Amino acid sequence: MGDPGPTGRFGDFGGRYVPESLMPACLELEVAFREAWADPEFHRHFESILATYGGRPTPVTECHRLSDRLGIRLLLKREDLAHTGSHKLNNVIGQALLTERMGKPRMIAETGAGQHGVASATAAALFGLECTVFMGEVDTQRQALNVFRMELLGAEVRTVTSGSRTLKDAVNEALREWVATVEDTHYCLGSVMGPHPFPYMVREFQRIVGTEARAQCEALLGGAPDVVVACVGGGSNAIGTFSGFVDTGARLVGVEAAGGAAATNGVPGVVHGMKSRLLQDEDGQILEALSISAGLDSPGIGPEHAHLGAIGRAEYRSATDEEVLGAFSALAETEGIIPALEPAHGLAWIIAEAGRDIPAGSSVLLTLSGRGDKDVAQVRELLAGGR
Amino acid sequence: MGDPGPTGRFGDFGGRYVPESLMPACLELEVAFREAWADPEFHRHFESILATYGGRPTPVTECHRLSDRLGIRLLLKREDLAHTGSHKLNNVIGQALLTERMGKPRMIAETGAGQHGVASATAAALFGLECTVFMGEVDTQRQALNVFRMELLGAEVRTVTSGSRTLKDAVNEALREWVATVEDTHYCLGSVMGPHPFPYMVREFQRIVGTEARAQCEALLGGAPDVVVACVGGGSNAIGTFSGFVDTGARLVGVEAAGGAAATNGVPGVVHGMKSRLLQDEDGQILEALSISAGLDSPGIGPEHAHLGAIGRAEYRSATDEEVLGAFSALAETEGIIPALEPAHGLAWIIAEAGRDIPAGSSVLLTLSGRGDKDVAQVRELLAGGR
Amino acid sequence: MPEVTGELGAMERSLRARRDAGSKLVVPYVMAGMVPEWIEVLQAVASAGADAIEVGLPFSDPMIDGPVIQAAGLASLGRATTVHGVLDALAGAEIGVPLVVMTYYNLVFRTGHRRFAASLRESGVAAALIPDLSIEELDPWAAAAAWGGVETVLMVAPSSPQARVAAIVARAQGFVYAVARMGVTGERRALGADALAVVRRAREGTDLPICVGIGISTPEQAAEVCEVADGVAVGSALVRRLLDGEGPEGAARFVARFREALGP
Amino acid sequence: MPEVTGELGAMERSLRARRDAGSKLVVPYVMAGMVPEWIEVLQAVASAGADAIEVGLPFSDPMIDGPVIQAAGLASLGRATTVHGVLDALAGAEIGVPLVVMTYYNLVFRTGHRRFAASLRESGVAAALIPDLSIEELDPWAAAAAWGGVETVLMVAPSSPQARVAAIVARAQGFVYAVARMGVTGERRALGADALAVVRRAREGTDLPICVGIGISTPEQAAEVCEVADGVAVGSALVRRLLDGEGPEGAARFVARFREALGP
Ligand SMILES: Cc1ncc(COP(=O)(O)O)c(C=O)c1O
Ligand SMILES: Cc1ncc(COP(=O)(O)O)c(C=O)c1O
Repeated sequence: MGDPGPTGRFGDFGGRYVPESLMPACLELEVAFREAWADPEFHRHFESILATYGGRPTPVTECHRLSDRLGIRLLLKREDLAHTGSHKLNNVIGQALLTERMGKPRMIAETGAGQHGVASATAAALFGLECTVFMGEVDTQRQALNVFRMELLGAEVRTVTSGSRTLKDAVNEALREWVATVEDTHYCLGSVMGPHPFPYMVREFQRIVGTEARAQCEALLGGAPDVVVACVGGGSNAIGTFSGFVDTGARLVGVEAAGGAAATNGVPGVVHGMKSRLLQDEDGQILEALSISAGLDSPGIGPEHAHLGAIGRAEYRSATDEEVLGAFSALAETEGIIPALEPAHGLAWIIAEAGRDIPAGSSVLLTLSGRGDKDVAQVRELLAGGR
Repeated sequence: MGDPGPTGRFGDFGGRYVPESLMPACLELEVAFREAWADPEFHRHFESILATYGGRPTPVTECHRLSDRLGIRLLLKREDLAHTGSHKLNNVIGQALLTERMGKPRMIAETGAGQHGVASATAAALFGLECTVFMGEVDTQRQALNVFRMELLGAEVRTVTSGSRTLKDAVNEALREWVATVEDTHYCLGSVMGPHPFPYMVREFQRIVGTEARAQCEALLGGAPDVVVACVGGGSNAIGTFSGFVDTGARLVGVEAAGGAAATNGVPGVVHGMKSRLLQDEDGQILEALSISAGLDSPGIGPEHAHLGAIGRAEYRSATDEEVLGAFSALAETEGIIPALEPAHGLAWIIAEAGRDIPAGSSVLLTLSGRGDKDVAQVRELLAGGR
Repeated sequence: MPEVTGELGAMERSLRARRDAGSKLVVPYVMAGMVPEWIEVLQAVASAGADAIEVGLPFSDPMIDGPVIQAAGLASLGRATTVHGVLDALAGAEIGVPLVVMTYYNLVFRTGHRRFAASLRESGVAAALIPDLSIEELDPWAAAAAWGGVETVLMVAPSSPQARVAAIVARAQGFVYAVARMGVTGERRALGADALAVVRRAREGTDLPICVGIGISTPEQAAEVCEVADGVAVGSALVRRLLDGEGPEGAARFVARFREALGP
Repeated sequence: MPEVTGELGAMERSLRARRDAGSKLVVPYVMAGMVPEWIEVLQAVASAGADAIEVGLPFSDPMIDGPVIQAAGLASLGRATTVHGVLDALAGAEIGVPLVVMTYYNLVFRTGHRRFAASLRESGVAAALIPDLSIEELDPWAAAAAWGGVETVLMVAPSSPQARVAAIVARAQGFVYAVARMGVTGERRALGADALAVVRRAREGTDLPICVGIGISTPEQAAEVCEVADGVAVGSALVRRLLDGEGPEGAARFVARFREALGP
């Protein structure tokens, strides 16, 4: 997957739709990122932190018992084992390094359930940067423990009371803060979303997931798997994974929450600085996504996913809350791995389609983008409520 | 650290103090373990699961910012990055493999806060074993989420209502259950405690921590660190760590909770099948340990620690709850790592003694035995209460 | 359908004429649909001396707006305001001064560039200001606007390097919107240090009227900035009064104070 | 200090004599200190036909005890029972049958092997049963017990291989405690399948009296097992009645039913 060029285009999607106040910052960031990414020393530093601090490479685990049950060969790329419990670390380490390189003493970030906020606060602590995390009021109440976690890590959590008071508004508020503080502040965006160069830059920082997985699959399978699956919120773990397999014959499948399936139900539009597929009404007002998984409740997908879907290189599917709870329990019971609800969407699709859309005997790689500890309390309530 | 022989003696400590009903099981287990441990295929299988499933090797992280602050060179052995979030996984994978090898379809385990219970349930799920976890009633109430976690993993959690209804009684109850079901059940004990061969076997399964760390220190420091520190509840992460450095000049320091300092305040005695240092009254009644860290609330230490202390090869220190909370926050703020409260004890001692009992400029390795996610809610309450 | 015109737009002609006659421009902002009598507000504001009016089309995700304008947008959406409804209402009303629709790009994109331009024109709206549409992404809209005879107001910011300022003002129509400070819309106690500098920098590349906006809250601030600028855009300070229920008369009184401070 | 004796202990002599005379042995268990009148319970139980009595010394971590005995131990510790207090009380009382103290090794170890043995002897206790002391770990206590003239009762279990059974019974004194089933103390509806087998296996290596314990709850079970065994130890079933408040008389009535079922 290539360079989207100076305008940040992935086919019809991407671009830079921000107020003039932010344009210089986006341009400056692009220059800084391109310089850094061309610098072997930056790569060395990035990879060394991910190894000695973040726990990379993460293993690929073969699921023997669940594979038997499904009649396929299921492999998991274990991002749940990365420090802070998800692939989000790759991105924040990259952006924190860049922040330091740009000489900015402060990072801001948006967060929904708190994963990216905790990861950002973590990276900021590691680099001694100031950090402010924007979080919708609804989410600070639902995820009070993550608020405390970020505070422990030395970050300030700012409650967002505008709009729907959830992730989408946290992004808006972070962008607004960035406008006001761009001089000394980097906006550490959490997925392959937003204005160029974010979708490109975050993909490059997440590429390590796919690069590792490709080599690991080579060793295990002697080649690429038949199907490569990842969940899609904004799409960073998916794009990172896909980037390792886009030049193989593997089917690439992104799985969204049925209640927030922007790739399937969205139409082209512009929000948060990018052109992509968005959930919106007739007028162009952005709709809220709603599922059991806060990390997938994004009204849009990253522009490169919109492009990969448009050209048919990747397919996008969705899973219902009920299917996801089933997959969550199945992986815990058969493999001793409690997944985050987000990648449980990918697993739910695999379980539903094994022997159907996924022919029996196929090898399937799923990126397990995060661990489920954060979700256990919620699932407990959901299952208790369902009984 | 050597083989404690057929009687399981570490100097004056260790042994096998169990009812006759259990003696044959202990003897059988010793034979099975010795055979397995002499079998390269078993080692290969053990190490391969820990690598591809458990995320080993875990990295050693150099703490740049905290080191600067303390005037020492601080390294962390990152067991927090192992699957399920602590070193406990090493032991349960070893014992589950052994259970399978002995042809037993079922494992039982005791747990306090739930770490070893979750790890045991995890290993049981992975191997398709039945699993029952004994947990004191006080603990099942304090740690309801971990109870649910174990149930998600397919384990049965049995509430222990005897005695103080905490860890100590969960061990008794697990031993009682083992007496009744020894035919088809393995008791997967959670630390280097209990009757021979447990202290020996669990040490061998945890030895991987020290072996890895030794090689990693060699690469980073060109030799062993000046001081090697680990927290001591039963002592499994400490003994695993020490085993990699016992033949070097490194000081070995085990740090207990001040409210449960069996190595310092304990006197020789016999409980849970072993002779060791125990917290007990004049009559020999066992006392409960009490600290903020459930994982260290053991009234005794593993017999090998009692021995290492007696011969002066290791030193045992303690940290107060207050020091521990300070260390917990310090690591989060300076390095972006939220430690479990257990290893925060080790860090608390390091912070207190850097530049004093630990000379400035010393290199210090701390085994970060687990991550703090499990403790965040408790710390939040403690800090809120303290304000 | 109107003809494509290469000439100056109606708003620009009008504002240039006022400016060239020595007047300072007052451009109030009103969020369409935020109160039931919003059309009356526009009329009252026009009568009170506005030279043009920014009409906000509410958007769910108003990136550059501060709390006051956000609240007005939310109120408007809560009253089921649609693009169509707003433009229909404007088509049926006589306001008396040029109107510039201020909204975010997705509403334009979703409607379709040409359809949107045509609808503005049909409703008698002279111009559009789309803050999240930078010059890099401007072409599709600019083409449709030219085709539809709609002027496009562009913003310059304190952070814009001089080369960008030059490129922006070269494409701006109607007037140049000079952003007074880095940050979102909202009232401020004092004028930012950047406000005058950004006007001076814009002036180097254009003889278009230059209005300063973002944070202009009082007639005194307006007077101060108009020592360099040609006029002011007044948003949050006015919208807050409308949210507080001051109605068309209150809005008119407030705009009149600016008119007074800046001269006739 | 008593002299070291190589001869048969007093309890063993007494139990052998009863067994050799064709009687079956009844050995009730009472937790010391569990009720204020526990000494009276011992006396009542002795009068009701017990041949010896197990006196439990409560321990905080009673590994092999089921819920009933655990509760009695907890009750006793709650009443501040100490090793010293129990032995002093026994020293001052006349029970009438041999006593065997049942406790866990830590109380012995903590007190000191010789001191513990001497204290037992001084209190008139004939023997000790320490379930968590396997023959592998027995030597230090065995030496002290021999020195103090205290007999050591040992257990054989259904899981013990024949070689272990032989080694155990060879060192046992007083009687052999044959564990009726794998599991902890507590009442059971039916006798375990293992009970008779373990007695038979023990019999091969010794002519000591063999009493079956763990789960003997009714006189009927006692009678059944005594077709092979020489007697029974009755613990939880009796202790539960004491916990229920039945007192010395109730305890005596209960033991009398066993005496009756097994003959004089
Ligand atoms: C574990 C996990 N997976 C996936 C996502 C979705 O993000 P993305 O689609 O960018 O990978 C999140 C977001 O919080 C997450 O926490
Ligand atoms: C993270 C962690 N560290 C340490 C311990 C103490 O165990 P040990 O002393 O056996 O390492 C525990 C026990 O639960 C634990 O969870």
